[in-house]
Amino acid sequence: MELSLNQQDMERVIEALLFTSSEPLLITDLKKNLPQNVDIESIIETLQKHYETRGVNLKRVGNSIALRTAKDLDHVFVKKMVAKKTLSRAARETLAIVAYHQPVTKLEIEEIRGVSVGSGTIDILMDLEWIKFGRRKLSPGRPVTFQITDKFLDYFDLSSPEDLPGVKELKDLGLSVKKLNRY
Amino acid sequence: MELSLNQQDMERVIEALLFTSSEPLLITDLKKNLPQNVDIESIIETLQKHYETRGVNLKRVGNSIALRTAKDLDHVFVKKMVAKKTLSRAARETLAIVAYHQPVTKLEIEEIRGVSVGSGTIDILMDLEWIKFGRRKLSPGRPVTFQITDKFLDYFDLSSPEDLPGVKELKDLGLSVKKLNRY
Amino acid sequence: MDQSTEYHKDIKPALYVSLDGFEGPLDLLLTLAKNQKVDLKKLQLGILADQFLDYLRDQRYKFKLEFAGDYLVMASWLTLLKSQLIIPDDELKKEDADKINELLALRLQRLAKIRENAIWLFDRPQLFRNFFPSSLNRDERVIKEDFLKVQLADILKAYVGIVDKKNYEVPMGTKEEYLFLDKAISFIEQKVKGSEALISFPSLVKEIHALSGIEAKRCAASIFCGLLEYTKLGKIQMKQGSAFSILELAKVRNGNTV
Repeated sequence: MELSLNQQDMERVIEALLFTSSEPLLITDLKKNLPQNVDIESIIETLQKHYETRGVNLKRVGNSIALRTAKDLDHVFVKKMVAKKTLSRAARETLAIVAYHQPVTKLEIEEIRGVSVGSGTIDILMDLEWIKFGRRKLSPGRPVTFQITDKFLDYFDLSSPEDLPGVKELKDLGLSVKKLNRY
Repeated sequence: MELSLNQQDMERVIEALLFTSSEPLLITDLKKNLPQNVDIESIIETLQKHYETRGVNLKRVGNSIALRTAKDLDHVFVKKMVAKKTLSRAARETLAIVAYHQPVTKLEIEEIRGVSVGSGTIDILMDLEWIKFGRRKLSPGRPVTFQITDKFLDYFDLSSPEDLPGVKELKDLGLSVKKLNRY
Repeated sequence: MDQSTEYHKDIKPALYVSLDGFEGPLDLLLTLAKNQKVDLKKLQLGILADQFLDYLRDQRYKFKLEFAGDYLVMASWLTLLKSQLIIPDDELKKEDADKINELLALRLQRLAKIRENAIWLFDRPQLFRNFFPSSLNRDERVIKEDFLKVQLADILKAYVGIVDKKNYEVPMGTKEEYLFLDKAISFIEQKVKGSEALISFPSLVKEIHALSGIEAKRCAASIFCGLLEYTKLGKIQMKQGSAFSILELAKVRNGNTV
């Protein structure tokens, strides 16, 4: 990138990139469009402030940022609403478990719900790009884990998993509660 | 429309509508979203002024208006990706085999796939920098092997090749090849 | 079974029993517990157990019991639990019963909580419903380039496809992880044959590691074992100047060290 970019130019570059992307953009990717050593965080903050009162707002979603229309303007778009297929209860609950307990294994999901995860459930959530594979768990068998994505956060208007209410409460209830039949 | 909209609210409505439309919007259509007797021209003018110095500008196109990225930022979009394409089945399969069996020779890939691998397929994956040459195999002819790259891991958000789920795990998850038909 | 289960029949469908709309025994228990209208921590397990068993009895003809193992396991636990609650003659057993009671209550609380959270999540403002993304990405001045759209799932599915097609498990990790002893010995043999001078142990390890890509310490272990074998055969002799110094090997010819 040219080194001649001043603060305002850099803001404009980020702005233009955000305005022309329907998906959230990784901050690390955005940084590639700026000179090295630039404090992108301060640019994001400035832009966030600027758009706070406007018709589109700048949102943080995990490690990404995105421009989205202000929520209070949803009435303007009523006509645009597309009837979305609703997810099964199993898929909704599985999603909630991943969000609250990530990284979480399939077995853990099954333990919480008390039923096996039907085939297709994980597939659907993967296709939506709301969950992805995480690191393998350091437990016997080293099972794969699932975690939520920036896209999930974006979709549900969350800026980080910490925005979920009652995470601590749920963690206190424990994840690895032993199975009853071990007694 | 509510009559309680103040000047700023009206600007925000127009802003949000322009933001979500790829096509220029007719001023007469935009007006329908505002209270009657509102001077939409003055709102457009205010917005135009506001965006004059920003990364996107408000443009008039005949009887319509649209938001467009500022012309001087063209260079930013050099890398902008537009046309979506996907990998061929041969490339997907070859990539998967390299990921699961690395370091692996071309002959071994062909054995596993049951068909020969065109050099074009390897080239595509090499160009993407998703696979690279590995050590030569300690077998007759000392053939070259292929292995996956950090770029591959990075692209698919994996921290190590071990994070790839095993075949049994994949099947347990119901990730079925049948669904490939959709792709 | 729902359609998607049917669809994947050939891939060993996961056991999925829907009992009159209930998704598993925990789901049924939770519903029953909620009817008690008490704090889940203060569950009336006796009552709950009766309700659960009654329910199963009612449903007896509506589903095949052999498919409902989970429900039966739960039923037997509840029965045991209840019997121990009624006749707590043994202190130890009473403790067990309390523990099971507590665990069950905990699991129900957790499921209840996750359910609340799922509802909370889907009640939130949502993209494409309450707020919208940009559609401005069709600017004509944008220089167009092909954009590759591949998801990890595509790659994984491709792999499952190959394995399915071949109808056998492709052995994982064809990459050699271990240096087998026979290979180690033949490598040593080859090196000794071509060299009249002393050969150092580390150099052998280094070379085979570089050639094979097998982890260095595994190479060291195999080469060491190979050397012991080879020495036993009387083909070489091993020398070490002092403790912890470098191990060297020499060819033995006609009973004499070279």
